[in-house]
Amino acid sequence: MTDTLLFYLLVASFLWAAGLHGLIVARHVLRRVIAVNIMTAGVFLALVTLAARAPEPDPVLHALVLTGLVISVSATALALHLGTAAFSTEKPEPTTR
Amino acid sequence: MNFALVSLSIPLFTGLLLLMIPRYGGPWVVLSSTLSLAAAVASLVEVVDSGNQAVLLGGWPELLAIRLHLEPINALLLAFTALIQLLVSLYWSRNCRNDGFWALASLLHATLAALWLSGDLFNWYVTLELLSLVSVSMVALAGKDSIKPALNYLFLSLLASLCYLLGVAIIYGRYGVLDFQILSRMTVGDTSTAMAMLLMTLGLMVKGALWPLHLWLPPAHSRAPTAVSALLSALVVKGPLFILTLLWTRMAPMELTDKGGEFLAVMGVFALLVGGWCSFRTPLLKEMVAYSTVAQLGYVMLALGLMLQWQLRETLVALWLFVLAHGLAKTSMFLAAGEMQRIFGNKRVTALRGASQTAPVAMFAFAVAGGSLIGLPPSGGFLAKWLLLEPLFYDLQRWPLAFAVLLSTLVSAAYVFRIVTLAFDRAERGQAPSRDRVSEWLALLPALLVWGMALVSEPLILWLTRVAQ
Amino acid sequence: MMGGPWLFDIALGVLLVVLAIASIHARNLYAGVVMFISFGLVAALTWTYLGAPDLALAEAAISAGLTGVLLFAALARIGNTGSTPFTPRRLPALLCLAVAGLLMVTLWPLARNPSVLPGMAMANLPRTGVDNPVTGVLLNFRAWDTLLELAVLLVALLGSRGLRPTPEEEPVPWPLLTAWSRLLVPLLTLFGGYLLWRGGNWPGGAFQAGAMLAAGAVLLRLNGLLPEVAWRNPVVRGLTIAGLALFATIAALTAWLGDGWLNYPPGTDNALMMLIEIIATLSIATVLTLLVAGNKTELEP
Amino acid sequence: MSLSWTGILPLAVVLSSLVPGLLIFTLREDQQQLRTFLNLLGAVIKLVLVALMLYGVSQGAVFRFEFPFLPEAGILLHGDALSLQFVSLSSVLWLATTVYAIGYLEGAALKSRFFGYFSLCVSATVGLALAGNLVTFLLFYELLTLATFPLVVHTGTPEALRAGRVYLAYTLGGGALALMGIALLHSIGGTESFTTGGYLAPLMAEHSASLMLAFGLLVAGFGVKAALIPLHGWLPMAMVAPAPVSALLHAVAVVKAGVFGLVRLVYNVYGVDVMDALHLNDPLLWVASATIIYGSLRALTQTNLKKRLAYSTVSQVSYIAFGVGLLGPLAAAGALAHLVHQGLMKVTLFYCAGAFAQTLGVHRVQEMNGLGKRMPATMAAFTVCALGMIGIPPMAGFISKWYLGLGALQVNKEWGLAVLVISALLNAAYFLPLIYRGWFSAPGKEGWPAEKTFQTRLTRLPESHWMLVVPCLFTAMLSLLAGLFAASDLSPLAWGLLIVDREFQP
Amino acid sequence: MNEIMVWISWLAVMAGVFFFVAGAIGLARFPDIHCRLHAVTKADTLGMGFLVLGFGIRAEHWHSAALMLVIWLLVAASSAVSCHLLARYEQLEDEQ
Repeated sequence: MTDTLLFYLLVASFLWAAGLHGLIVARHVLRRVIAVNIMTAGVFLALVTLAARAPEPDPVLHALVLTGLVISVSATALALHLGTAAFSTEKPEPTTR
Repeated sequence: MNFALVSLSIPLFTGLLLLMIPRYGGPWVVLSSTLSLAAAVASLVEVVDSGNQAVLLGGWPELLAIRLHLEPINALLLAFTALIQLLVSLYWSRNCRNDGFWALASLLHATLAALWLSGDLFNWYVTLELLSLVSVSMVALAGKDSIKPALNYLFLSLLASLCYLLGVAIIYGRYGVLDFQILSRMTVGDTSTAMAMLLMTLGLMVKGALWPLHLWLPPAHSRAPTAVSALLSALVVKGPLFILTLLWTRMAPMELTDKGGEFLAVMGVFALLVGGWCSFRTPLLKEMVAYSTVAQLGYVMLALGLMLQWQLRETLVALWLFVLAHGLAKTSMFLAAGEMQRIFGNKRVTALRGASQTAPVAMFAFAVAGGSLIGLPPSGGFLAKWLLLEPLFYDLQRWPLAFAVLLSTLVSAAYVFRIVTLAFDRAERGQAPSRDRVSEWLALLPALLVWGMALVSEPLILWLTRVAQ
Repeated sequence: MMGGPWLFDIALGVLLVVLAIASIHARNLYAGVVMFISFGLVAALTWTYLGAPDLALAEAAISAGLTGVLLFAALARIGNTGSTPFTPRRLPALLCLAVAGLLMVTLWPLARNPSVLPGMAMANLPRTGVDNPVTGVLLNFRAWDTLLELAVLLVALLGSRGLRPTPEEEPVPWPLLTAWSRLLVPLLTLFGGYLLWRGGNWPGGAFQAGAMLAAGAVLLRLNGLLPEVAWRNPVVRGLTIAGLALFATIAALTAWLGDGWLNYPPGTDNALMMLIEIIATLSIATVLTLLVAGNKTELEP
Repeated sequence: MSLSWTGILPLAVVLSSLVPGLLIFTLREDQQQLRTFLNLLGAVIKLVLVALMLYGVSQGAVFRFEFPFLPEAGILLHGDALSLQFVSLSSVLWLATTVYAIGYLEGAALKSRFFGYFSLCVSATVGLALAGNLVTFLLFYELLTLATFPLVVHTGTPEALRAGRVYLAYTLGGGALALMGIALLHSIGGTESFTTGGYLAPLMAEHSASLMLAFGLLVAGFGVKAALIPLHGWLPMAMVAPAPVSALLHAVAVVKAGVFGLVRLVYNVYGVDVMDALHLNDPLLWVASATIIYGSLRALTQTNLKKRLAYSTVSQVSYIAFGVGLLGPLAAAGALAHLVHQGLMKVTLFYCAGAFAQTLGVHRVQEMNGLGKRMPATMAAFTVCALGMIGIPPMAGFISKWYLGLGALQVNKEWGLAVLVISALLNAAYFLPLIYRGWFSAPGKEGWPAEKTFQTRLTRLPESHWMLVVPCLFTAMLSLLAGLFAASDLSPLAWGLLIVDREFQP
Repeated sequence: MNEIMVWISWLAVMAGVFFFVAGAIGLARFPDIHCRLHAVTKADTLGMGFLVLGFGIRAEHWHSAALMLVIWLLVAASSAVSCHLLARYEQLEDEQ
């Protein structure tokens, strides 16, 4: 039973590292947002795997991951809006004011 | 404990109210921060009389519920946050152009209050994330040229939060507990705890802009609106530092504290010197003030590092004094810099030529705040530096650290007086710019407070020594 | 429940990693976004497999669904041109592999010792008046986290709303899509309500239901069927802050009248929680709609 | 914090110049009369208070003002004999310089700012003099730097700014070193108040290394303001400031503060026998002698009058350090007397230099030909004090050099006497040509570079503005009297001997 | 009785898998967008139908079978609409 958990922990570490690598190396906003989300998914996979250690999965960890999920979506939304605003500043923006 | 939570919920409700009625933001926030300050002071008095307090939210058993706990230091930080919020909103209500600021400022205040009170590792993750999002939104208020630094700030703080969250996951995996008070009795120095502490420390260092991971701070703080950069430098940067201090002084197992202490002390020294040097070199005024934040945080890191290595009470007291003195001094410096930048309409430092005639009070505020950053007696900065120096001299092998503090004093003197000397230049007489005398005096107020700390210095230091463990 | 054959695990694991790397390093951004959405769906599958149905629902609805829509909206505005694939340098890749290895070393011993909290959570569940343990934790044991989380959502909206609005043309309605959305949205709303209602006892809850409703609203908005969802309109503003305001007022009232912060009085906790859930769902739905399809051309108030 | 009048008086002395200073800051430029009134009022009140304190001390009253600042190191103002000597010197000269400055800055701009910082600087000097322990001393030492910096850069010209930057670099560096030294002493032995004979004797046993390091730091810290050899660079550059600033600050307040710090350090912190045991006085002696010789040599080559006077200050101030370094009673008396004498004489020389510059535009030594005829009174004062500096009897300078020589012989350091003689010759070498040009050579054909005539409402003034001439004569007369009546019990010498008796009696 | 049911469900599942694989190969191999759309929509929906049939038989309670049926109808409708959308988008692209 524990070796499937080990495998998922390994996958979680890989996801976290891939996200870290993407976030550091990528320059485009969208790629960095995707990388952040991959990293988040990695941490959540680790958390859920830890929750699945007992036959009855640990509800506290599930609640933590749910909270983390909502936080990550709001951070992503803000990052994307900032990204689009940053991009529109490069092109001559037809100022409406 | 109720007073502390009242001090938290007042800005929260004000923020929500301001979202519904966006007009008259300034007066509302001034009123709310005054009430919050009163509540915080009441909680401070209460906690000093009747000792530490804790409340299990929702009445659930100990391990399960989130426990908010109140110690004199937390109550002091609560009052400090409310005070800085009051000072900045007094200044900003006179020349604020963007109504979105007020709601975010109140939410920022509420988040910081939640951070000071919380004692739960995951709850800290949520408050840190909320803090970053509020700060990024406020930096982005300044319009076009502040969006790229805000974006960079957001990505780096997301990276930091994920490092921190992974650390929390490992700690929970290893001990099954999230409350740091209980953890302080359970931690053992094995590899996973070491890795968790490393990850959490790296995350908090990025969020707190401590030296090697501070690159997001100068562009973000210098391009943000004046009041925002003041709030960010004085308060937001201190949140992660508070958590870092609690983690290392209370929760870290004995084996790790020595290594951690050395690491932090060395980073502190580098922060002082490199931050000071960058601050001395940069041509932009607000960027110079931002770099000086990075430098002054070096003192806090140095104090924390020494505290971990020698377990001396004075260094912890020096740490909290640095936090308070730097907060007040930096608020005044940023407000003065912003005021002068508005008057001269130019971001560069050279625009301040002859500022001591055209904007004397703002320049005086800048110089007085700079005096406290350098640590000239009898300012708050001097008190903190004095307490930091004492243990350094207990035995003479520690002279390199004393030499580093000496060097950092000279570097900070260099970058403060570079501006002050420019101000006395009477070369050309520009047209008399429009001066707002009242807001200049408001910018001076925090600086006078930090020098006023001398009047109450001995009782403050004795109380802090008794209280900080 | 967990003993599935190892082939399925390996397939899932490899799929996850490959999709992750592909979505970051894809040649053009459009392919990257599509692969990220499929990554989200596979992750949802993994959560179900690891025994977390609540999370699977949330992952599919929020992280795969709404984040995907957000990415597509951003891609539409930024345009695919900016997707310069960067040269994958060796050093960071090796560095990150080392980090992965290091993480593995530390996570490896953790796989065995289960923690004590789940037992306590189960023991205290009856007193919460809710059967689904995850909702119990979310709304009772760690209610403070949920309150702050609603604040995070609200702040993300405030932040993105404060930016200079980027000009964006009105969506042109298209007959087949409008017809289909007229059919789909009622079903979505029904399903959202159902999720919300069953949240108490089975997997479901405020966030998943909110995401459903938001998806419905976005669909209508894209087809022009829904009038412009504007921040100026006080009802919309009221809705966005309703969730956080209600939760905070309840917290304050429980402290003032009851016997402690967020300590629901014994009789009424079920009703209170249901009230919080409903208002939170509406609030989350409004916030997510504004985030995804908020009208960008309006000026700040 | 005793609230009896003996507690309040020291504080009142410090505040008597601080409060008018802060008020002056708020005045507009054109409120001339009010500003002058406030200035003079402050000066007079301070003189009265100091006189009251002198009377009190002679009747045996103890003046202590205590205020908690740092744990076990509070702010302490303590009026003993040594501090009163320096306080009385400062307050007398502040009155004279205020009158002089009002005359000097007749048409200048930013007078409110100037007089504001001027009063802050004097209150810092007086506070420093009355300081009862090292922490208070450091507090006023740093405030002195902050108060004097705006005066040095007052003219706002690029050279003034460069001089200001150099001044800050030196003084803030010195302040930081002093902070280190005081923190070191505080951490090993705590900060006690200045006691005759020093309070570090018990620490000698196990902390000798730290004591030596602390002494080195503190001498370097105070040496910056006392213009000892490697740290004197800022003094000549700071001459670019207006004349009253150079007069009061660089001849009395700032420079004397540094030397006064050394005196306190040697006599009231370490004490004579600790200094002897750790052989700390020899390096101080060598540095002081080197400064004396070097200062005089550099003064020879200076063509600018104020620069020459500045280098002469560098060497003259080191006489006091030299006397203190000798550790003998007679030398100590000579040093303390020289503290006052040098102040009186040097201030007069700067007044005259300022008067020449303001009235005739004379800055360089070559332009001084025939000054005796054009401005006889000022030139006479200049000559009297120049002879005093050389050490010709019956001037005050001779008295202090005489006692320094005796002191050197008393502790049988004959080479000390040699140093004094060489420096007297060098002084003569750079002062006598000035006197000769002034009296005996005819003025240049093309007349004075920038002649200005002053007239009050009634008559056309013969020489120059009366406010410039009267202070010169007043201080010249004072230095003459200090020399002539050295034996009487009111003279600075008598005062020095009184302090030394208390310090050295077994 | 359930012996035959098990066989039928296995047959249905195998057919479903077959159609999915066919759809995937079609997606990979067909030259232009329209053929690929054709392959994906038709084959996958049919494959899905067979799978639902196969699992419906094996399900213990009719609720889950009904649920799977509804899911299948939804997938069929949404793939039809999206295929139409993609095709129309492609047509707009060609016109420019």
